[in-house]
Amino acid sequence: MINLAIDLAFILEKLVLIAVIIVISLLVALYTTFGERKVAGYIQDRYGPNRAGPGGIFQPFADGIKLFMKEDVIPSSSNRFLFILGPGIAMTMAMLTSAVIPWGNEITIAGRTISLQIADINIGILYVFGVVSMGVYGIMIGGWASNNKFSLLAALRGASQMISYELAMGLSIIALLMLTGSLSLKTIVDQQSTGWWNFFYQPLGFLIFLICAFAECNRTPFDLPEAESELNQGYHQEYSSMKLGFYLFAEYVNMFISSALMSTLYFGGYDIPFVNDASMGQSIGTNWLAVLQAVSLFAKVGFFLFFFMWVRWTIPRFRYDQLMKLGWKGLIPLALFNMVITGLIVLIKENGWPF
Amino acid sequence: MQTLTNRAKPVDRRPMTVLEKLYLPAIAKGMGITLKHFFKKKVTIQYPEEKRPFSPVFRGLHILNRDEEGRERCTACGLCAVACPAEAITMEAAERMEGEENLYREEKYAAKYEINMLRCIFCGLCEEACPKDAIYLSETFAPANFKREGFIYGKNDLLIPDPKKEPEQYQKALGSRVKKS
Amino acid sequence: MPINSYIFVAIALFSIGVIGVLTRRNAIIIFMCIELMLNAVNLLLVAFSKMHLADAANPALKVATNGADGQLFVFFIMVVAAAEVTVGLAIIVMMYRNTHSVDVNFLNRLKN
Amino acid sequence: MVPVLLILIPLITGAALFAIRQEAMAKSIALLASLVSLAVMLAGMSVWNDAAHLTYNQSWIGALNSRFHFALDGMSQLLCLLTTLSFPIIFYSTWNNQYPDHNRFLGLMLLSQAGLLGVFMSMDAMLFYFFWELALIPLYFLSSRWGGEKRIQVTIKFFVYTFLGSLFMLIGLIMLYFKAGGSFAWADFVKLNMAPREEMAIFLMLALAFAIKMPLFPFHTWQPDTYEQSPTPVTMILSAIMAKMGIFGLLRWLAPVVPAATYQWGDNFATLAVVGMLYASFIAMRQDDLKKLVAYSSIAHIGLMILAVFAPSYSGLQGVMIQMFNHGINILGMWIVVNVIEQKFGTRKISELGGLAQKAPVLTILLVIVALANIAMPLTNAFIGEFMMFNGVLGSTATNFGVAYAVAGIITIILGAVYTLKMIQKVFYGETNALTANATDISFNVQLSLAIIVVAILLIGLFPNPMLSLTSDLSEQILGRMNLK
Amino acid sequence: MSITQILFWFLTVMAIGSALMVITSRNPVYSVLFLIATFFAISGHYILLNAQFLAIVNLIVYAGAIMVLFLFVIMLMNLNTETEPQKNKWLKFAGTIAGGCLLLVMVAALRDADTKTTTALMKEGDIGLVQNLGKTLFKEYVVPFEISSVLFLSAMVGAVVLGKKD
Amino acid sequence: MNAIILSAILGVVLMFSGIFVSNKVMLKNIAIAGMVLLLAVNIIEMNGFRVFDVNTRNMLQFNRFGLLFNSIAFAATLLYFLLSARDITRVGINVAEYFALIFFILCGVALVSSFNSLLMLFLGIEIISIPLYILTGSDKRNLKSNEAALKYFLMGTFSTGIMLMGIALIYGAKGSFSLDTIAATINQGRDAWFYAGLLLLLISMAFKVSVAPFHFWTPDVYDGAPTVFTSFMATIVKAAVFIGLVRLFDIIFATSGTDWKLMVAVLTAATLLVGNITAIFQQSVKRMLAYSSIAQAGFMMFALFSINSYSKEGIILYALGYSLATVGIFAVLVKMKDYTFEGFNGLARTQPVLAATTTVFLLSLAGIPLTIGFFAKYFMLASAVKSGSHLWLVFFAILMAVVSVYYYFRVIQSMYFKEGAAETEPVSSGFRWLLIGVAAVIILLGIFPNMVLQYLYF
Repeated sequence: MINLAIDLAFILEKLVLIAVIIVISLLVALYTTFGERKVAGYIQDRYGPNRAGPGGIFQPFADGIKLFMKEDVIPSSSNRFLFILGPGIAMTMAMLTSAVIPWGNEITIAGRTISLQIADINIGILYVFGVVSMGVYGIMIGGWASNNKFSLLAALRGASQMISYELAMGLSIIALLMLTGSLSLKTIVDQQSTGWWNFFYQPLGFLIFLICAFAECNRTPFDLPEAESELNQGYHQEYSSMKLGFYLFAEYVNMFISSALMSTLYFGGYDIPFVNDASMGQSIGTNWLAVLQAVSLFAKVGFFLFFFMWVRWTIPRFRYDQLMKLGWKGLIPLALFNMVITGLIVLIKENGWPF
Repeated sequence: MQTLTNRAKPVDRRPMTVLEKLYLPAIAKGMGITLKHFFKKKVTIQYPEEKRPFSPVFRGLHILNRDEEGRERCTACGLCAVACPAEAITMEAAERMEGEENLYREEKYAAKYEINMLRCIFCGLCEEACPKDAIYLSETFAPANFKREGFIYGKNDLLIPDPKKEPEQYQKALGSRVKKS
Repeated sequence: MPINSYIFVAIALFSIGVIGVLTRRNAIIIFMCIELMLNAVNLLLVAFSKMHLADAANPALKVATNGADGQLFVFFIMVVAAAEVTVGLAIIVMMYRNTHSVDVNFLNRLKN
Repeated sequence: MVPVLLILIPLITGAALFAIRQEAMAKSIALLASLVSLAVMLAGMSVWNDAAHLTYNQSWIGALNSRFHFALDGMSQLLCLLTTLSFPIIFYSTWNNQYPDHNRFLGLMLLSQAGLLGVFMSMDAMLFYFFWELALIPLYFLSSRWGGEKRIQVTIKFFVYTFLGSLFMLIGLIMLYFKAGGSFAWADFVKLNMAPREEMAIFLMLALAFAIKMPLFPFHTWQPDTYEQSPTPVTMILSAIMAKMGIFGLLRWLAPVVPAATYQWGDNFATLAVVGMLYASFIAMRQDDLKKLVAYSSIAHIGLMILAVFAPSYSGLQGVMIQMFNHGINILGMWIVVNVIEQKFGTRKISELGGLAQKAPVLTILLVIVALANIAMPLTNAFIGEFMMFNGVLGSTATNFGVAYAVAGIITIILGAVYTLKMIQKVFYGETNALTANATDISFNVQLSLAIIVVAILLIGLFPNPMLSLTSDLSEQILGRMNLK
Repeated sequence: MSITQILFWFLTVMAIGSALMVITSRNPVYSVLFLIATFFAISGHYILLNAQFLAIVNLIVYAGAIMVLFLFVIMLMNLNTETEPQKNKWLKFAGTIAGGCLLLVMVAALRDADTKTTTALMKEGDIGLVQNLGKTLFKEYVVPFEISSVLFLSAMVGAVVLGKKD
Repeated sequence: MNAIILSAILGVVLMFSGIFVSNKVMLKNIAIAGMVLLLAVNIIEMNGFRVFDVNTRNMLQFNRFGLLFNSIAFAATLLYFLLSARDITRVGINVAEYFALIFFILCGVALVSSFNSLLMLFLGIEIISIPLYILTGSDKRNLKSNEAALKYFLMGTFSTGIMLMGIALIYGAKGSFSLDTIAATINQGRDAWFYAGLLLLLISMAFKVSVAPFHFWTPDVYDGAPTVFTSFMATIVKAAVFIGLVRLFDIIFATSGTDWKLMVAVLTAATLLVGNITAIFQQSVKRMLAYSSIAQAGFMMFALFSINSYSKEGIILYALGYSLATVGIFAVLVKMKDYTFEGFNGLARTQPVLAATTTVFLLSLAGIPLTIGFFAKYFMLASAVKSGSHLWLVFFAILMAVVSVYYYFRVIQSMYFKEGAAETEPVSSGFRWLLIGVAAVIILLGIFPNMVLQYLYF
């Protein structure tokens, strides 16, 4: 006798939320590819894709269809199972992170208060880290399973890069956590909506986090794993069709999530700037407020996405030793320093040192 | 050493200052540059809709010209083939038969006239060599084909439309470069 | 869940690790099996810690501990495991550089 | 005072000798040191003969309640006298021997002297054990370094045997220590009353150590080989003094400490002793090698003493005491002769020698006296001892087989006479051969040494009483502990 | 069967099954991947026991860092081809028997009658949360925490000593 | 606590001095100076003065026993540095790191000698083990060293796993890692878990101190490791783990009945048997010493077997004697060109001082009186006699001690009684004097062991 004593509506609500968020992140990712090309064009004094649909609006679908229609080649000497598993892991892990990000405050539908967050667990940030650290496997397995030394080298490079920068990222976050005192992203956002954004307390931490986010997403200037000029096409050299698409897509999903994370951690998340959210909610109703908040969040995310692209078309790629040097000798000490300083200040503040 | 252009900039080999080692100002500068370009006027020409004016000396694909009555000018004298440095031109001459006066201007004409566009270097020497103003380099460009044979243009590829029957297309094919005779 | 279930799971995992250590020849896999053993221990410790917490809730047993130290021990085990892995893999790589093999049965050169 | 001097003189001189490279100098110093210790010993027996001078008692290992406790009671005096007397004689009689690194040789000899003296004087079990080993180690090095062909195997066997024995003894002593409530003092040990089982265990462990040292059949297998392979001066120490350590152990640390077990196991050990005596005698008769012959004869004589200890009576014990001294001296004389022969002719084979009497009359005369003493002719010292022992064994109330033992003992004596005299006859009488044709008589140092021994033999043979009176207290005490008085 | 039990047995089967695959897989890369799966299952157990912190740390440390290093080494050593030579069959057999015996003996020994009713708290009890663990760690366990830094230092020095080229 | 903190700091100092100091002699001197400081600070703590007063929440407990052992371990390490530091600098290029690792090990030693919580035991053992794996493999080009490191590492971590299982079960039974709590609640329910845990803990510790039948890694590892580090490993580290084991036994086992005695006795006997019998057949002195260290471990097991005041004094003395002698022998061994017995032939002629001092060391190891080795063995045997049960073990130990004489004396025979010209590396006169000093200390302590033992009673 199975006793499923669970609120069915709760499950339903969460399922819907999950579906919505997945669809949104996929859509965003989809249009990020388009945006990337557009931004690249604009920065290079071009227009970018503008033929498919008005202003090129259907370009991502065209790309998608192209990827789907291409011949799906699995090299005969590759490890078939892992070859397929690799992009799957990459994609899954990219999607999983969105579970703990609060996309907006509560909305009320039919008397039920629904939080616009899939799971408000009290180890939110750690969860993010756990999932991010899993992301390495997608790259490694894919690169290794291709049975191609270039892929393998690129995969190992990518993996070591991600591991190295994860450290600095974690350390920079720790400084933030000292201030907030909570790992829950929701709490962090709530704190920011009443006070200053964390960016103003932690500018150095944010900078480190930003750089690490670039590295984690394998974005230029840290796109060593897919350095065309050195390693052919990087770890997904043997991939084609939608499996390649998954890898490319995962990158954009990662970008999206890390942008959302940065907004959440340092820029107030769904907090609408210069406005007292609570009083605004009373005037226009919480549902509308939630929508506005989501928009605000997406605006911030959009800015970061743009920033990602902007940097990509500005800064050239690192050499590998420079990359490692920056990570280990530059960022980690810096993050430690930041952490110590923050700890000191927190200590002084808690002990009521008058200044 | 005196530089020739005075634009050469000697490499600065001073050790970097702390600020420079941070790279952040340099990055910000670079970002500024790219952002500036973001808002610049785009130089792209939306090609099929919009075309760039050709230069007066542009040399495109060849055409075999006709006179104003629509007769072929070429007499198959072979001077163009001789002049061609790439040896891209071959021709076969033939005698004009009775009743073909409206087709060929003179008694002799080119029964076969082929230019291998893969060899042609578009130097225009054929044009200068032609005593009859029969061959011109037009403004047409970007030939495309799936096979190499397709690039060996025969007479029907080269001859321009009849000015009397299709005057508009004739003008279009003629382009702006042809000396108006 | 009854604590016995956890004990059995942990011991099963532990034994599988032991079997792996005894039967495999690849040094890396042996090492992995050792990690498996450590994880079995971790699971057991966490289960015990919650068991002690349950005991503490029962006033009849008069247990002073709340079980948090068990979970902290797990934390320390992870710390140590991480340190061990760095050293261990460094040794394995060093070995591989010299012999191009990680077969532990090559290790009987020392016998003579 | 006296004990400390007795130990420190050889110890320091011995250690110092390692630094003195000149051979003659080293020899002189060694001889001088041994003479000085003899003088101290004699002084201790005469002018300083009081408790304050003869005992030394200082704290040593506090954690173990073990003390530096030396005392020179009668038996100790006897044996220390033997030791201090023997060493100058050994040094002097082997004055002409040549060894590589002679100074170290002499140094180790002196170290072993210190060990031996310590053994005889210790009244603390831990101290006793210490010196027991200290006496052993230099001898190991001496034999291993300067011995014969097979020295390495033989000496390690010797060492392992004795070490095994001493470790058993150590366990026995540890058990006694705990029984005595955490004390190593002999005085505490002899007050103990233990359960028979415990006593038996301790008895067996201690007895094993002493049996190996003496040596008692069947633990004797190391002995002939070692005697043969060792350089003769070392053999002298081994047989003249070292073997007495075992008997001394029996008398000091075994019989008074675990009297009941000694009484109980006496017959068994006595039987072993008898078997060993007969066995050694028969083997000695067949020996061609002088050293081995003397070695086996030593086993036989020692066996007799063991017999007397395990079939105790007042007379027997007194006999043992005096015989320890006598045997030491006599066997020393024998060894000196063997050494002379070996040094002179480079061989020890009886069959290769002959007719020495013509060439070396002084040696012959002295040797004959020593040999007669060795076979216990009346008027010699050994007669006193052996007679008392036979008397004791026959009259012992501790055993039912006194007569049988005595008969066996007498057979041994007869056999001893046979092989000793045969040896003398073969070596000294008969025709000279190529080897002995050019022999000369012994040098002055050997003459003097042998003369001293002969004088001692005759002196004790005529006036044993001063010696006997030294040990009567102890004998009484042993018998008292065994309820045999 | 409650949902907790279902999850428990599911995770258990997953953990033990993957663990078995770890030792039976011939390809080391598969072993690593199955080990990761085992770690996931164990993390699941932690979550069931409401030890959230450990669950995530387990993922980050073991699955995210340690196993990546393993994969690294395996991939760099190119052990994907089946290079592990066959061990003596009897030895393998003996090893298995020994391990099985260990299992049996321990299960028999630990199947204590008086613990049959003892249970571990599921889904409740907040000692496993970061806050509480952190407080205990930095109050009660500060000394071992600091001492473990020595361990890391030595491991770091070791990696330098062993890894640096002469 | 002084020693723990200072040794960790010194390790870090050495680590950094590797960056700033390139002169090997200078590094050596820094290490020696640090060692002197460490020893001094520990002795200060023995006299009741704590430089660092840290509240350890009763996870560490500093009693005389542990502190005295620390002093001995540090003194032995100092000696080891003085004798062999130059050879350490020759192992490879990471000289400063080797010294740093040794200081880290000493931190672990200090932990193990004063733990009062199983967590601290675990950490201490690991802090000892991990640097040792590294030191074993520090001769990177040498295949033997590599293999030894790998073997040691796999065995070590395997035993760590077992140990953790044991600790987990003990925790399950008692709900605490504190030895005090465990000792206070012995025989209060869940015994099956507790005893299973203790058994596993014992097995793993047996692994670490190479007690038969868990010894099989020892000879290979000791043989394969660079000889200077073998010296450290076989002496100070081994003794330290034994001290830890004694603490554990003292607090837990001593109060939980005597059922385990037979088991420990069997382990002891097996260790003695395996170590001694196998040592006889070795051709290399280094391997012989490896097996002899197993045999010596067998003797140290007596301290566990008969846990009483005697055994605690004895294990201190044993640690001291064993460390001094073995450090000395290894210091000589490192100087030898040939590690076989034949390589020692005639050493007495070419290097009389080395031969003489080695003889003293060997005599001490064999437990001949007048050396501290005798008292070490004496205390072990006496403690077993005192405990009263399983006397057969004592006799067995005697037999084995006699067997050990055989192989120790083989070296002496080679040096003194056999012809040959043993070759050594050049030996400085300072080294000779130091060896003489060590030998003198061994003999001095062999005559007056009270000089050490008195520190236990204040």
